[in-house]
Amino acid sequence: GEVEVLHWWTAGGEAKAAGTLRALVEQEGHTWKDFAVAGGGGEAALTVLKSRAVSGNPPAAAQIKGPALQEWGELGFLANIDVVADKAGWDKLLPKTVADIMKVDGHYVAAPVNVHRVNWLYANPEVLKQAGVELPQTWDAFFAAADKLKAAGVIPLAHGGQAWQDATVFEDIALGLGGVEFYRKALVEADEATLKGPTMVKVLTTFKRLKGYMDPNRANRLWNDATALVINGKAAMQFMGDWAKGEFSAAGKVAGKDYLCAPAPGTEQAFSYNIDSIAMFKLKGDNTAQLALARLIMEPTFQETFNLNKGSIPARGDVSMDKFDDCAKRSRADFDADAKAGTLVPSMAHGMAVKTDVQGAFFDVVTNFFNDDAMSAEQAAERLAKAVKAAK
Amino acid sequence: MSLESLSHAPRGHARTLIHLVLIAWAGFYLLPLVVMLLTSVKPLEEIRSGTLLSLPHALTFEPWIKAWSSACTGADCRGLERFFVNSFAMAIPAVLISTAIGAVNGYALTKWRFKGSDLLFGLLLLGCFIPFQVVLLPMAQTLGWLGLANTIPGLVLVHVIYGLAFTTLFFRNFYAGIPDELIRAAQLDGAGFFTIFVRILLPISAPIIVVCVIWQFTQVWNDFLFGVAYSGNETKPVTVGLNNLVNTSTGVKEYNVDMAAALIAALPTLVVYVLAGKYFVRGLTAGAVKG
Amino acid sequence: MSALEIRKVNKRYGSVHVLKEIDLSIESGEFLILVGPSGCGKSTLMNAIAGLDEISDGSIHIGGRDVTHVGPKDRDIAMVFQSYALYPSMNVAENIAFGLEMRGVDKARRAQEVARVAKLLQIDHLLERKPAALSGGQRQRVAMGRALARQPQIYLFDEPLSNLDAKLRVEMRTEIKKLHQRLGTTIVYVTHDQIEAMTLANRIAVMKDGVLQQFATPQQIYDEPVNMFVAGFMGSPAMNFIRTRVVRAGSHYGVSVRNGAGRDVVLPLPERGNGLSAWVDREVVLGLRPEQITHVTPHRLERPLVTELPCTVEVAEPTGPDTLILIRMNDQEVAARIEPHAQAPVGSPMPLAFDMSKAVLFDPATQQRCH
Amino acid sequence: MSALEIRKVNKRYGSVHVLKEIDLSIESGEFLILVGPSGCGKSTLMNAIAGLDEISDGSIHIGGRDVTHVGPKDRDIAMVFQSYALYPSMNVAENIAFGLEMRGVDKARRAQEVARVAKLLQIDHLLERKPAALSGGQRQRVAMGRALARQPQIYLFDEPLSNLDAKLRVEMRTEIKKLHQRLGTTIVYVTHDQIEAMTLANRIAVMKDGVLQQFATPQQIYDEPVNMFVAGFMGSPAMNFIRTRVVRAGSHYGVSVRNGAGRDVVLPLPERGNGLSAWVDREVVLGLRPEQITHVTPHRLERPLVTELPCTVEVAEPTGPDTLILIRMNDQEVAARIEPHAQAPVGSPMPLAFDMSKAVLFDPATQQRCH
Amino acid sequence: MATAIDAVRASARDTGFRDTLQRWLPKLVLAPTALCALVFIYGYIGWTALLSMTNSKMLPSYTFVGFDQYVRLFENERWLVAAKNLVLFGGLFIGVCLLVGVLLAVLLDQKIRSEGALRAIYLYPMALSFIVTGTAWKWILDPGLGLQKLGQELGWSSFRFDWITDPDRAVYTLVIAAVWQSSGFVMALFLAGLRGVDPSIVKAAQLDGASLPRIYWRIVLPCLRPVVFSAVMILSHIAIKSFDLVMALTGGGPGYSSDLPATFMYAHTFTRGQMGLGSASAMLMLGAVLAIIVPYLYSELRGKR
Ligand SMILES: Nc1ncnc2c1ncn2[C@@H]1O[C@H](COP(=O)(O)OP(=O)(O)OP(=O)(O)O)[C@@H](O)[C@H]1O
Ligand SMILES: Nc1ncnc2c1ncn2[C@@H]1O[C@H](COP(=O)(O)OP(=O)(O)OP(=O)(O)O)[C@@H](O)[C@H]1O
Ligand SMILES: [Mg+2]
Ligand SMILES: [Mg+2]
Repeated sequence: GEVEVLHWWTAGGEAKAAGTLRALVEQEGHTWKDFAVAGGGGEAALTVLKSRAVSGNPPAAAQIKGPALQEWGELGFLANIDVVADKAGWDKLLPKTVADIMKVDGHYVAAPVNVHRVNWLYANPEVLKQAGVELPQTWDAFFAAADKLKAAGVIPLAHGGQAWQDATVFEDIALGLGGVEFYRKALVEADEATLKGPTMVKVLTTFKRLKGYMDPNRANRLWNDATALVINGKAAMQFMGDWAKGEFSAAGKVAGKDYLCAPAPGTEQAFSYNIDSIAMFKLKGDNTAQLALARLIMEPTFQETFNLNKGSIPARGDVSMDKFDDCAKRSRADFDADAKAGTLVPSMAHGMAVKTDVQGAFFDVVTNFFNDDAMSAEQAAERLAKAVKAAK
Repeated sequence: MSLESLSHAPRGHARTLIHLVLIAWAGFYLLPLVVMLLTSVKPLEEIRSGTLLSLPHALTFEPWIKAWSSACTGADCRGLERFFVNSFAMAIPAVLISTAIGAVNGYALTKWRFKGSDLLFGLLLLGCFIPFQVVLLPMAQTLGWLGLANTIPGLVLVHVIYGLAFTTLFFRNFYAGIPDELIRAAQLDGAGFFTIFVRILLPISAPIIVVCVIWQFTQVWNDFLFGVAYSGNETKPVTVGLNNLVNTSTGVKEYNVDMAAALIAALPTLVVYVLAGKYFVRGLTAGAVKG
Repeated sequence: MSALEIRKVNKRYGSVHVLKEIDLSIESGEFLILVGPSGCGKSTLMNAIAGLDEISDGSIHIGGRDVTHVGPKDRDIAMVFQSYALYPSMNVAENIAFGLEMRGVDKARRAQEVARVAKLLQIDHLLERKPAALSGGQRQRVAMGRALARQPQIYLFDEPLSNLDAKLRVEMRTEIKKLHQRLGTTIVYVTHDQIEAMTLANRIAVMKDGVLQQFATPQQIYDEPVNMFVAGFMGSPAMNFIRTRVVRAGSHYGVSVRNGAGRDVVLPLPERGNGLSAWVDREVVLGLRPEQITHVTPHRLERPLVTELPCTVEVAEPTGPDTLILIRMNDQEVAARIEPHAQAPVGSPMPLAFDMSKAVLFDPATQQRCH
Repeated sequence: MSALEIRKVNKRYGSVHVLKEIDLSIESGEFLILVGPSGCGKSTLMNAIAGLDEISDGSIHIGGRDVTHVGPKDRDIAMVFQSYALYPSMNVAENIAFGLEMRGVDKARRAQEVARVAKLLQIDHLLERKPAALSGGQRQRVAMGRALARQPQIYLFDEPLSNLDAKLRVEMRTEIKKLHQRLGTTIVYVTHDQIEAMTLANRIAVMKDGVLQQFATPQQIYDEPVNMFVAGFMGSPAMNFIRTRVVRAGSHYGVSVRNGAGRDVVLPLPERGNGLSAWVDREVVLGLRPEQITHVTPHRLERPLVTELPCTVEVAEPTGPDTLILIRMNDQEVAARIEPHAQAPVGSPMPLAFDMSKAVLFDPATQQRCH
Repeated sequence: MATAIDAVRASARDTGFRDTLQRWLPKLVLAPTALCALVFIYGYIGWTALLSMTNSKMLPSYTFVGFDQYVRLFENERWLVAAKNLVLFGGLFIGVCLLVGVLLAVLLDQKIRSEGALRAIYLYPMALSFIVTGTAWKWILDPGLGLQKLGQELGWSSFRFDWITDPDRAVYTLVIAAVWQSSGFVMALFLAGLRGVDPSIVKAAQLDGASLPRIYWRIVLPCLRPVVFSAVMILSHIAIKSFDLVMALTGGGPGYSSDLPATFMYAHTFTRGQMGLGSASAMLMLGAVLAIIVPYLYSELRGKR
């Protein structure tokens, strides 16, 4: 059979990772039709997907994640792949949190490929050492360290000005200061009272305070350029998901030695995840290739290679972590622990927590607040509540 | 026109000044190109550390070769090469058809006015102000019905349709300046609608054809939205490839390859500019009509 | 059957009413000349005949067929545009051959025709040039050639010779006359050259402000103008208009004039069968052409209705073959044409012979002719 | 000091040599008229004077200053283009006012000038129109108005009246004459109208194929042409050229002609101080203008050098004031101009008076005048 | 005999048909275009108008909600910023492009020997897609990398050019890049127009004493009114559709201070699953543009008469 896969793993390590999947599919005698659309974290791909779906010609599989899976499922576009899942025992292999995301009405419609941890803090140990600071564990420690770094003449925090980068930092603070409960209420359930509440104001105030530790040129910097600042020692730290490791390794840096990774301050006991998955579309004809694809995605071979390239950890818990770096190993351990403790939270900034419309509202207010010196945290909280309500 | 034929075009200081202004502007236009060119021949480390306009310490053409033949654009690592054919297969017919129709439209609208012809033109023009994003979904549906979804003819159709307003505009406004007497004389000579067009108007339309082709070719060649939405797996135009190469979301950014790829993707358009530029000849109407 | 019939044609450009109820009809083979002051609507009428401008009202018939709504290319008309309208991208030969090509004439014949026409118009050395590299008169001749290469039912010529020198003009005029005689084609021709109008036309239509004033043979227009406008318009130098009064002199009538010297004389009027009794003692305008006032020679005075009057030369203007002099009558300037050798010095007296046989009278109120 | 001096000017368009060693010079306030066949280079010369076309060779001086390399805007010249060259985007008033505006004339003055010029040219009702909505003659008058609004050192008029009707033309001619007399501006004027040339010019330059043929006063050009080209070119209808032979008749010379009836006669030649002895019995071309051959009237024969000859009317062409008749002499067609009433019917014999006082002779080989 | 008559009739009918055809030809030729416009432009506009009255989310749905979406739009801060930016950006972009385009075309028309090369240089930005040039521009405008740094390195230490990081000025950087890209084409449009102007009117103007700049300003450019019209149409089209530009250069940032309606509309329709709101914004955008363009269009098309 033939399987057309719409995805946005288009360049570098990602593309290589996608290539392995392709090889696996083709080894089984199927044809892989590659339909890659890069751009804006999958925005372009989603647009294309919609137009394909509307023209009655959707691809067999597409990279869809988080709540969007539910939306597509509810519209009746997605195929039931329980056959594959049952046979391979996905329910057992996947943590419940992950499994639930892959299901619509209790049936599997998508296969998970990885788990990204979003709440990471990266640092350049050289720079830290020169300024005489440790990697901070709390927000107070962070600001203390940042002050010293600033005094030492480096940029304490590397950052890029895109909305999703702002939102990533924002959710790290929300998780660190507010804790898992607050995070869930505010960023997952989008509860109006919580959004307006004092904790949110505190979070926002802290968030804004960070600005003083970033360089003025951050506006519209890409995340990888920010990472480059850390690599070059121009900046000390960066908040970013674990895909940032790719940049470090590309520059020949080794985790734990040339750069440090740790959960964002105050989020030691939490894990905000970003899980990529491939959803299967209902097809008119032969779906053997599609099912094979679903199966292969979950097989350890793919999960390992793919995640080694991507910086994330495998979605299924039984893959050996031997080849992975320190950060990934830590990620795995934390994930399992948090899964047990119930402190896994979906990343709002990466579209795992809320539907895109609410996410958009968050982005708008957060990024505007961050860039607008005139706006107070209270106003921002107020607006956040209003915007989120309007978007729902 | 005009000053080419005049004896007393500016001389001396004025001339030097004109040259200076023109060259200064050229500098402004060239700046990004220089940046891109320099970047495309630097190794990645140098880009990370160096400054924008510094000359490369270690000149490398690796990025160009990679962009052309081996860069990954998805699970496919064959570079941009393979997209070129698609882009040509799409752009050439789309440009020719829309230019031809636009020319005839412009001619009919100026020299054969009828009640409502201005209205028709107005409506056509206004239409081009709908954001293309709006037409994305309904057009997808329409193409699906026509059985043209994800095919090159489908893309050609889309580009022709949405290019018509402007090609018509160019020609209409050019022909508006050509004396009606010429058409009248030809009518009396017994020439019909198309004969007049082909024999009398086309031979003096070179400058506007150039403009129109430049515009349309650029639009079609550089279009991403329609290209990505309506192309199929094997029919993707080069912009989609370029985008995939450049717009990686969470991977390592190879700026040098990106820049090389962009320059490669732009080459055909550049060639069109240089070739078509030759036909920016002087107008020929001078002397045909008095008064 | 009339070759061309124009019935109550009106043409308006927005609020400008350019042609007003034009009614004309000419027979096949006739040569019609349109004259009138600049801007009176001649070109507009030509365009209407050719079908290039939609008329606002009325109808046009060619060879008995109503062509009001027929396209220009099906009217079988060739036209020389006042503004030339040469095809800028074609050279002279191509310009001339285009009409033939459109009518399916084969290449050899076309070349032959082009050669013939070019020779006729003396532009055979220019065949390879583009219009932009031609002089004004050369362009005009190419425009002419374009029409002459064809053999249509009707030719329309809109001031086709205005940019040519006198010599060439005479030659071209002769060619057109020959062409007309040989082919017997119907021709409508606009000109402001009186000689052209008089020598070429079978009939002349005089227009003014979009209204047809008189439509008659050249001689009638010249000798029997219907109103002062026509009388003044045709003829160069123009007819003299002298305000005067009709007097009865026995069984005859005359007009009384007072020459520059202050003497009152009665000039006899020719008998024309229309009683002038109603006009006696009323003011009229006497129309007398300059060539009818000339120097005195004995034999001239023997002719009837010729009267000698002493006058004074006020201005003299030699034009080559003749000299124009201005004298004063009834306190108005009056032009006379004399042979150069006969001229008396400016300011000195000179007797002149007034030939009244072709004198006409106009009603000063309506400006219509009354005798 | 000469107002305009043209020294050995040459102009080539690629391989076409349009102006050949033109040498001209006129005084301030003179009225120079350029005539010549279509395509002889008149407009090119005008363009060269105005500085619109670079000349290939030679120099041009205005008011004593060498302006060969001065831009047109600094030559202080106003010009009426043969092709009008109106500004299509401006209305008539703006077209006329533009030159004034460019020279810093204030608004009120401009309006006043526009009004004055428009009135003069009878286009005051058209001031708001764009050129495209004008008739040919109206456009030409606007072009004229544009020049007349200014008061430059030199006016250049390139066939400024060619599209006007005879009446308007006469009026305009008079206006130009008045203008010239009032302002005393130097004027260079191209025309193909002989009357215009004769009545307006102080001096006429006759050109042919880019070569200046004769440069003299109108009367000289008319009466004493230097060669057959000039003689034939000026005058309408053109001078008759009759191949004949010089004979000696006592102390005088004459030419022998044979009229239609086959009779040989000797026509006396005027005495001009240049011995004709070298030409006796040699073939020459006799130049005699049509108005010098006319019907016989007694007094006319009394004048010296007038000879009566019996002839036969072959063709008659009435032109209004006169009638042209063709007779045959030395087996050549010869035109004569007579008064309409004197005309004998075509084909019948008619005696004509030949006035030889202005007859000229040309060398048939060189075409130069020899007597 | 009958056949001969038939033949005559047939040919009469034939010419009648050809006549009619000739008369209808202009309309016939325009018909496909008209049809396309009707279906693919106005049909889709209608469809969008319809959607703007529904609460369509990720994909079109037809639950009508009246003008709710429009109300929400006007309460949306970001939309207001985007709309304001369009006015600013559009106005400046069109104005500067026209100016630069005319200027360059006129200068290039002075018998410049290297015209061909310069023309190609001015045009080339059109050839490059913003997907990549955006990056180059971002670098150039980046205070830490580009011009500012260059200026400071060259010794002008107080030199500042950091608009791209300033929420109040970021939109001007869009103007710079957009002008860079489009002004060359406007130049080409004008150059083509200049080449069609009758040289003799320029000669006449020279004699009237106009200096070269004045000749262009008063005589030549008024003749190019149709070209200006084309250029304005093209430029407004580019302005309201500037999408790639914003995405590549500022991403709408800092914050959403440099957002434009096109990016707003795209984000809501496709990325954020608020198709109803997106459609409403598209309709408003269209409405606003029409409010400006229609009178201009009307006056231009009337003026021809
Ligand atoms: N661009 C050109 N290239 C070649 N020949 C040209 C060009 N322009 C004019 N000529 C030729 O130069 C000659 C003189 O032209 P010019 O316009 O001066 O004639 P003219 O005397 O004004 O004639 P007319 O009375 O017909 O206006 C003509 O034979 C014409 O064909
Ligand atoms: N498009 C137009 N709009 C308004 N008036 C016009 C238009 N075209 C021509 N006219 C007017 O119509 C009248 C007749 O024009 P037409 O060209 O027929 O004159 P004409 O008799 O040919 O004059 P000429 O001898 O000067 O060529 C003129 O007064 C002219 O101004
Ligand atoms: Mg006319
Ligand atoms: Mg000329």
